[in-house]
Amino acid sequence: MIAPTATLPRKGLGWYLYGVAAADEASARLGAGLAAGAAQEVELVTEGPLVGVASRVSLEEFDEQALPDRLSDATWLEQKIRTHEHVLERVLEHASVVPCRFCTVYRGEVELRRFLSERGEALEAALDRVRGRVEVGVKAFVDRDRFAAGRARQNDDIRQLEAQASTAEGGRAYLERRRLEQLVASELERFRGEAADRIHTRLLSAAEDGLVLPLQAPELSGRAEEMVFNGAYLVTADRVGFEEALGSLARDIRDDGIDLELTGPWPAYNFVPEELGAG
Amino acid sequence: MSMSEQQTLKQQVTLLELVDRVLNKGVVVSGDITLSVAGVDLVYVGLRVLLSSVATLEEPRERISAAGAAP
Amino acid sequence: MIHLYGVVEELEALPPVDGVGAEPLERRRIEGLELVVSRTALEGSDVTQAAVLSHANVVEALMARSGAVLPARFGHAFSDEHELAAAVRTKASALARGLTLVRGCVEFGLRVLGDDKAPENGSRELSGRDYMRARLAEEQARWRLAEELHEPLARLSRASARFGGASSDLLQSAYLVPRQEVDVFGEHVRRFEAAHPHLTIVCTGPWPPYTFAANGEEDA
Amino acid sequence: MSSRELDDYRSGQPAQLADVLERVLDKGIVIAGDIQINLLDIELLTVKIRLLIASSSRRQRACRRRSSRSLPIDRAHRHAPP
Repeated sequence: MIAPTATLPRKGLGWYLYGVAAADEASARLGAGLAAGAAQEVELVTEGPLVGVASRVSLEEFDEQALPDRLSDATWLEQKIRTHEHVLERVLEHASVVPCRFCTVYRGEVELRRFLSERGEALEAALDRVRGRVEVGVKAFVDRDRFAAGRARQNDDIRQLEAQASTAEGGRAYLERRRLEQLVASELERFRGEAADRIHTRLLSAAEDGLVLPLQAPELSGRAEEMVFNGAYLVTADRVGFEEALGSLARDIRDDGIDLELTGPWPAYNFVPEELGAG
Repeated sequence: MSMSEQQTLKQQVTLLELVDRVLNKGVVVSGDITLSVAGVDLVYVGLRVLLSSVATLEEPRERISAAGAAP
Repeated sequence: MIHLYGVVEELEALPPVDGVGAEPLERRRIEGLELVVSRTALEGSDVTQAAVLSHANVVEALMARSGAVLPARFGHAFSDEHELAAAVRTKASALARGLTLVRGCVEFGLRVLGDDKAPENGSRELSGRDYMRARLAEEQARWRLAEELHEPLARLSRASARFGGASSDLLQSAYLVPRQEVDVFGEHVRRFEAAHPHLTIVCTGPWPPYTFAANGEEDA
Repeated sequence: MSSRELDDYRSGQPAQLADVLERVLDKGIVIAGDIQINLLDIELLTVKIRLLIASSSRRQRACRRRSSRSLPIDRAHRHAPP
């Protein structure tokens, strides 16, 4: 853990910036909310209409030369990444926030304030876009057995082969089952693209914005089923309209063997400009 | 699900737990020879019908030896 | 070709059991580690269920006759003694750590298969949002249920692992349980099973510590 | 925005590491220019980091596609026979 400020020489401290919020929203409650049970001491640096949500960190730990090998230490890394996300989620409960990318560190308060003032216009524009909104993640997985039992049966060859396979014996049964598997697999391949489009179009119409993210590898998704879709949507904080569309979509698509998995609400990582425009 | 169905299911899952451990777990001290087991999809090829007496927690364990003697 | 079954500690005597391909078991001592092997002429095509089961059989028998066993994964063989020795030498410290971890423990596997109540009854009348909220509530209940069973078992165990099984599985996990805790472990599972008759709970074991055999390598 | 109770979709589970990674490492504003310490070429690093974390998460949560494929049984009893 990062040592509390008192013991470190002042000059050795930099500012780790998690994100930027609007001063008018960053009320006392946000300060209190952040302080409550904070594993990581978070401070609000107000500069005009904007507030930088940041922590003092040891420059030695985040020194640019030391960082590349630090990044090969999975435990240090996961702890820092989770802290970054955890702080922003606590902010999101009280205010809209423009999240920064991981590891944005300033040598001193002067540099941080200069950023908030020089880039104020672009930051305010980004904030306006996400004000009162949150990001929701939607992933879709296909359960092969349910797909084979349901949707695949609409394919005549599959239905016909299934009938034969169930009566065959010994080696022939094994071979027919193999062939059936291949047929179902190719039917699934065709169906995946169609399912992803159907999901994205339906959800986009109920959201303010949305985009398709790359599929995640099974070891990362933690699910044994195959992922067929991964998307992010910018929606109003109460999410009423979006959840209505999402619920009926989930119900309709379930018969095809597709399960939806919801994540969030997130800070709007996917809906802020990567490169801030000129200040 | 009837009792006997549950019993069959429990035995089959136990068998899969066994195969999963032997093939996917355990420490790997690798030489240059790897026996490709992928070709033999043990679950489909007959093994799943091997309802041997691989016991679960409750029953006394005569375990694999009976399984080993199966077809 | 030399087939490795595992690394053992305080093995009284080789069990009266045949190895893979009905070959006799032999002992080797390399880098202070004791290994049990057999000289087996297994070709790729010989890999049958009998071979897999006899590997499991030998490891079981070793469990009963030694202080600790680190099961070797089936399917990794060595062309000669020299290659076996070299491979063991590179992993000697990790294997030693593994033995210390598993000493005096047995492994249990747990699978809790989802309940069979059809989630779809009467869901057609629900609004989209209510349907979604119902599914989320269902998910949350399943997560709490899995935690309710897993937490006390993990606390009893020297090590535990949870696997991302199919979403329909409520829980898929393994536990390295010290022998003196086995009865309490079993009691926990039985009490949970009695309290949740609609769930299919399959607790398997006691196994040799397959799942935790490689843990020694992690702290390397 | 008044503080509102943001009911969470994660049903009590900690966020999936992959979902956090694909946001915190790849998205959010990147500030160039006068900042002393900032990982500009983060794309290069994100690939490396993700591999690293995937391998560690693979060890802890061995989610084996093979065994799930070979586990038709635990689902089979869930559906009426064809």
